[in-house]
Amino acid sequence: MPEPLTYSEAIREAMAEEMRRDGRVFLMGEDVALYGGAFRVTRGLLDEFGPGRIRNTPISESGIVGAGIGAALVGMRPIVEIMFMDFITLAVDQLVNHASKYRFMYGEQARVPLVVRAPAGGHRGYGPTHSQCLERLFFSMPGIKIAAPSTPADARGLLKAAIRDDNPVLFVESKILYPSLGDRPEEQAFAGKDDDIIPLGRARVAREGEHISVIAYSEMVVQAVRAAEALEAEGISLEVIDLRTLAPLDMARVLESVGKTGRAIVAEEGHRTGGPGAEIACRIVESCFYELDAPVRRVAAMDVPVPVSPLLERRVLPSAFDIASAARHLMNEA
Amino acid sequence: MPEPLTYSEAIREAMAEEMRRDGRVFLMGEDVALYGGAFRVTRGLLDEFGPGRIRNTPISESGIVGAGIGAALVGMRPIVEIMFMDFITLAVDQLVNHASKYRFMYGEQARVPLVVRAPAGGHRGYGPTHSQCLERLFFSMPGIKIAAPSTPADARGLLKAAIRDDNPVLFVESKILYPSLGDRPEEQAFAGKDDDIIPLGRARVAREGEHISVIAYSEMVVQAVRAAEALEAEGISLEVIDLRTLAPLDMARVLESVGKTGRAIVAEEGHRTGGPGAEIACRIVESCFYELDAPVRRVAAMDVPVPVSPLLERRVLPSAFDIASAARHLMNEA
Amino acid sequence: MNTPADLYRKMALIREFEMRIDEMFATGRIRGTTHLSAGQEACAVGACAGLRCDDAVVSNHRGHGHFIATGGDPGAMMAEMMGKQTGYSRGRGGSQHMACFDIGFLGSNGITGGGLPVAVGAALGFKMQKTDRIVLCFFGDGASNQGTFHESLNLAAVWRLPIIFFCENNLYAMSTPMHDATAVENIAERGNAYTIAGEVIDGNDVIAVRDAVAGAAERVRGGSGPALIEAMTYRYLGHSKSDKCEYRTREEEQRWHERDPIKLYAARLRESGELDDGRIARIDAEVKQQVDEAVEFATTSPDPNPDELEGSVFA
Amino acid sequence: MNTPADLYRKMALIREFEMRIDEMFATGRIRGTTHLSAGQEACAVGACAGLRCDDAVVSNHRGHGHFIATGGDPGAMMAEMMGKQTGYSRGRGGSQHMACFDIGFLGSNGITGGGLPVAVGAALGFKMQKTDRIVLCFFGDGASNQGTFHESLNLAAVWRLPIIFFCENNLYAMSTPMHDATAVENIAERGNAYTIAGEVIDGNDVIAVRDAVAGAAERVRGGSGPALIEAMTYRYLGHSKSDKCEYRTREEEQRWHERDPIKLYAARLRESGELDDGRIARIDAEVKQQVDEAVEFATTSPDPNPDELEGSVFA
Ligand SMILES: Cc1ncc(C[n+]2csc(CCOP(=O)(O)OP(=O)(O)O)c2C)c(N)n1
Ligand SMILES: Cc1ncc(C[n+]2csc(CCOP(=O)(O)OP(=O)(O)O)c2C)c(N)n1
Ligand SMILES: [Mg+2]
Ligand SMILES: [Mg+2]
Repeated sequence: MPEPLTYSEAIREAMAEEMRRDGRVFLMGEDVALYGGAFRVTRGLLDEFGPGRIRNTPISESGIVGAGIGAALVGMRPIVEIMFMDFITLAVDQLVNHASKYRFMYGEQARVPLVVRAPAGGHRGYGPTHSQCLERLFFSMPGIKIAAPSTPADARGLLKAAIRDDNPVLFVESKILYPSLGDRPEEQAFAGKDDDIIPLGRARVAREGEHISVIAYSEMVVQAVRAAEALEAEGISLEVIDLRTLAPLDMARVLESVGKTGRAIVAEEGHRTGGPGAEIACRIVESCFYELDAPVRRVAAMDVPVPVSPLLERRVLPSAFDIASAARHLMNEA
Repeated sequence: MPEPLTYSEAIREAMAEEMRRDGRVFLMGEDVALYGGAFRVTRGLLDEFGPGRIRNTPISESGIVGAGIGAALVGMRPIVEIMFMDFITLAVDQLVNHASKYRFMYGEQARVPLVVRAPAGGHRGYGPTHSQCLERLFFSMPGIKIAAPSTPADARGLLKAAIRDDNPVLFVESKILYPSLGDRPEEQAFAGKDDDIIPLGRARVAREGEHISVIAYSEMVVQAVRAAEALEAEGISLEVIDLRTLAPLDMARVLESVGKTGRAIVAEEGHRTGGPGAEIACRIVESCFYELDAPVRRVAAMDVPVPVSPLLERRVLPSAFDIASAARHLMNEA
Repeated sequence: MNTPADLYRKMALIREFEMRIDEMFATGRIRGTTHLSAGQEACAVGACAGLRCDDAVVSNHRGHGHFIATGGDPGAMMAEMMGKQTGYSRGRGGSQHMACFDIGFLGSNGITGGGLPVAVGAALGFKMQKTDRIVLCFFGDGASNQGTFHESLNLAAVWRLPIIFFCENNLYAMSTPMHDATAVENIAERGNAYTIAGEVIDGNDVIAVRDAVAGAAERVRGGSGPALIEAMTYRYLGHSKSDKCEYRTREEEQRWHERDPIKLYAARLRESGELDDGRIARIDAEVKQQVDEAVEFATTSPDPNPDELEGSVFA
Repeated sequence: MNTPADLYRKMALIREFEMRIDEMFATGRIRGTTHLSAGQEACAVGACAGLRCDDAVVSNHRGHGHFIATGGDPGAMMAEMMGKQTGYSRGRGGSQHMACFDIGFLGSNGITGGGLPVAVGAALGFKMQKTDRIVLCFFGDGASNQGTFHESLNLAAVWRLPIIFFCENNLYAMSTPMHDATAVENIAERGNAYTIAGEVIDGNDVIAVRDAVAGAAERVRGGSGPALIEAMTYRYLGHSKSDKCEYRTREEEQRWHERDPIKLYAARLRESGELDDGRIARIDAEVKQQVDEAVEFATTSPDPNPDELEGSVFA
């Protein structure tokens, strides 16, 4: 029986396998080589692939994302690591005005098979500039796909799909999931199973339930499942939908679940205002207004930066507890 | 009787008056001095205030926004012009990780009285990198106020409020409104009326109506009023709410109107997915679920970049026509 | 092929194309905005003549000349300017956003300085693919103040990439005289900050440009790492269509017109006997006709179909 | 005041503070992450000693030393590290985000290179206010590859702003040796790209640093425009708490420890007779006590009140 991989190992393994399979795939980023990146996700890749394909870069986020675009345009399949997702703010122009637009704006001539990997989220006491969920900056821009796995198996399968995709893909990694093995067998990842690709754009049911659909992605899926377990005893049954990708967004799967339960909670780790959760909640209401038993509730971070103090950070960031309270409120409504 | 000012003159006048009133206020940006900026909004200010306070800058968007922050920290009140809002992508780090966070993250010691002015929107055939509405990049980030006037009077009054505000304010200017005089007397602006300040965070009723509330900002307010006029003959009465500022967001005013009409359309010029419209629609549903006669409808741009061809651009961008169709649909529902 | 007649013809074609667009904007036949390169033809044509035809070119907002010099078709360009289906970008990109990947023209670009890191990435790709193709990236004096300039030159130098950074220094960025915004005598000197040798050349002398680029290309192709060339030139028209050029003097403009790149080259060719007046007049007429045909092609081309927009964002 | 004893004391205090934090992280009393400046004390203390007390300092992610040298209170700093209400940022900013505007410490900053344009803006403010205050901005060798470095130096030079760009070149950016990522021999040379005179100094000699900064400050205050100083130094500990320093050799570390800035200065003071062993030991003990008290203050300080978060984003 092979050893299961952690979320972080699953990401590394996905890169290694794709690099073995396809000579056009390579990785660049700050300190990704010997050091293995700030979270050691890429550790060891240098040994196998050498400095030509595992490239340490200067601290130049816009330069390296731009270079990824250029390399992609001439037929390479670059993976760019942004050390913390917070620093992607420096590469917004390259992603919003270049990568995401080239195909459309050059009349569908261009292909930009670029993957940008970025560790997101809080809970580690890193403070305001090292704890953000910034997928929202790209979610509202056409032309960039976004994957945000919550399990090792999905991390591996979605990253492989992202690398094989001919479009720019933002790959959101959850910092606090890095050491996770996944809680259930189907969430586990193993090395070398080349067929375990998970297509971008297909949500999964992380847990079946009856009363309320909880729609989540990345680490909030874990929180949602935890809330579901806790509420079982109270007779409240949550169905947890793991979106897996925010773009494409698998609304069909979401609506199917909400059609069944008649109630929905959308959970995200980012700030409440203007996040993907607002869009998803909005679309649920647009499609299921007359079937909904109660308004859609959102669980999200407070609209303040993420503070360093554990006490404050816990207050700001959403958790299983908040999902459970939202669920209880929903059951009492209507 | 004094001559009314255009939207663009109202902006210039607001800057001039504030600069006369307060020696700490100054303007910097690319070609803002002699040339007057790409849209000639700042034309003439150099003559009165000289090159020390009307500063041409190098083409360095992140540098100049960052410099605005630093100047603000030591007691100045800078206005930075970004030539087209599309280029604000280059200054996202300075706005998201610095300007918007300093006050909170330095324990409320800092004040960052910075105004960033940026012309937004399409309809001029400028194409994908010169036509965007990117307030969404900041709307979902705590710590930055956003004003987006739709009339000369509001442009003047809100800009003056923004300049006097002790926080970073993104001031969204509508390119196609620059030559506008405002359609009604109360929308007109005149020079030198120092008391016409419009506080940030207060929506206004642009047109009263009974059946449907249309919530809009910037140029979409004009489109909404146009739709309202067209629908009058059909016996459909729209109430148009001009948000004026997206942050703070005057939900009280919005909910009051929706409480009265029972139906809402949220209209924005940016792409449908993930824009401020989703948040506003979401909040309406969260607050008025049981009072709504039908789901909230959104009118927005298609989820593709803004093309150059007039034919294509018209298809992509939303208009009075789309608001009117949405309104007709809404009246037929439920 | 880059015979003297070819070089002359390409410069004349660019001039004719640009002046025609200027006219069409003035008469409302094209809308939006555009940045014309009349006066800078020797940069575009000389630079591309110094490259091999499988090399790649990255352009900027003032890119019509670069595109024509790389081999772009004036008809499809004009169609793009007019927002037609037959345009290079199917009417979506317009003047500032055209590309033809088949001929190695990796795109013009509305973001000042935005093309630089993309060009670096293309050069990285070529190097990793173990080809000996190189990239030439056009940018302006104003763009050299963007952070991307710095990051790009540093990256290219650290990785010894096969790229020529080609600065068209036309003395102004929009209305801003170079030295009001750029704290260095010549952009070429900025190469020293990355151990890249910089070179200042006469950007109105097509042969000087070609030779400088050809020399740099040889070194770069041989693995020397990046090169930086600064070509001194001048744009004749306003920055964009709405510009009256109040920030510069008519005398300065006059001085540069006296060194018109096309006239200079024509004079040289006459002197050397390579082209005579008759031949030059014939080329001028042919070029005019080519632009007439481009306009005709664009005018009679179908409009794009708005129904095709949906689903065209992703490959 | 910057008597020899003061300079020694500040360096010793920074060292003690940093080593204590290292220990507290190891034992789990502080969480999150931190970047310690042990080994670089002469840069922080020397640089601040060359300034006037109404000048401003902008720091980076490795900012504890800069803050202490500017006059930061170790108690409030330690409280911030521990996320307490009495911390400079009320427990919100932590190690990387502290400021004290009252003493002109405009903030440490988690974004590499992010402080540079902010510092330029402060200098612009000072100039427009017609004061003769100046700004000193600390940044690392790695930060010099960010686009903001370029834009900031250019802006400061074009506008002749009163600012000293102070690079602590500790040879590495995280695990990356400077020359693997930076295509220039010395960062100071990069000043030439902006007509800013650059100067390389011994960053482990507190007097050399002070004198260089004092000299630059005089010129800058007099209106000469910006200065760029590159101080060669070394960090003793890992980049951040999780770093085992596999990318550098123990021999290299050893060589730098032999040039320890505090020991070097102590030796010099002993030699000149300015401080004797007893006095030095006393200072060391006082400094240790000061850090003990800081820890005590922080430990006994109240936690911040989460209810105060709402509404604290805007002034
Ligand atoms: C990021 C960005 N900032 C500003 C502009 C507006 N703009 C377009 S061209 C230009 C001047 C560019 O000057 P230069 O690089 O010298 O090229 P030139 O126009 O002289 O050919 C400016 C400011 C832009 N398109 N993109
Ligand atoms: C924009 C950004 N990119 C990357 C990082 C991660 N990071 C923090 S410090 C650092 C190295 C900085 O090196 P240098 O400027 O030499 O300073 P030093 O750490 O050596 O003092 C890196 C890559 C960051 N904090 N911000
Ligand atoms: Mg120029
Ligand atoms: Mg360093």
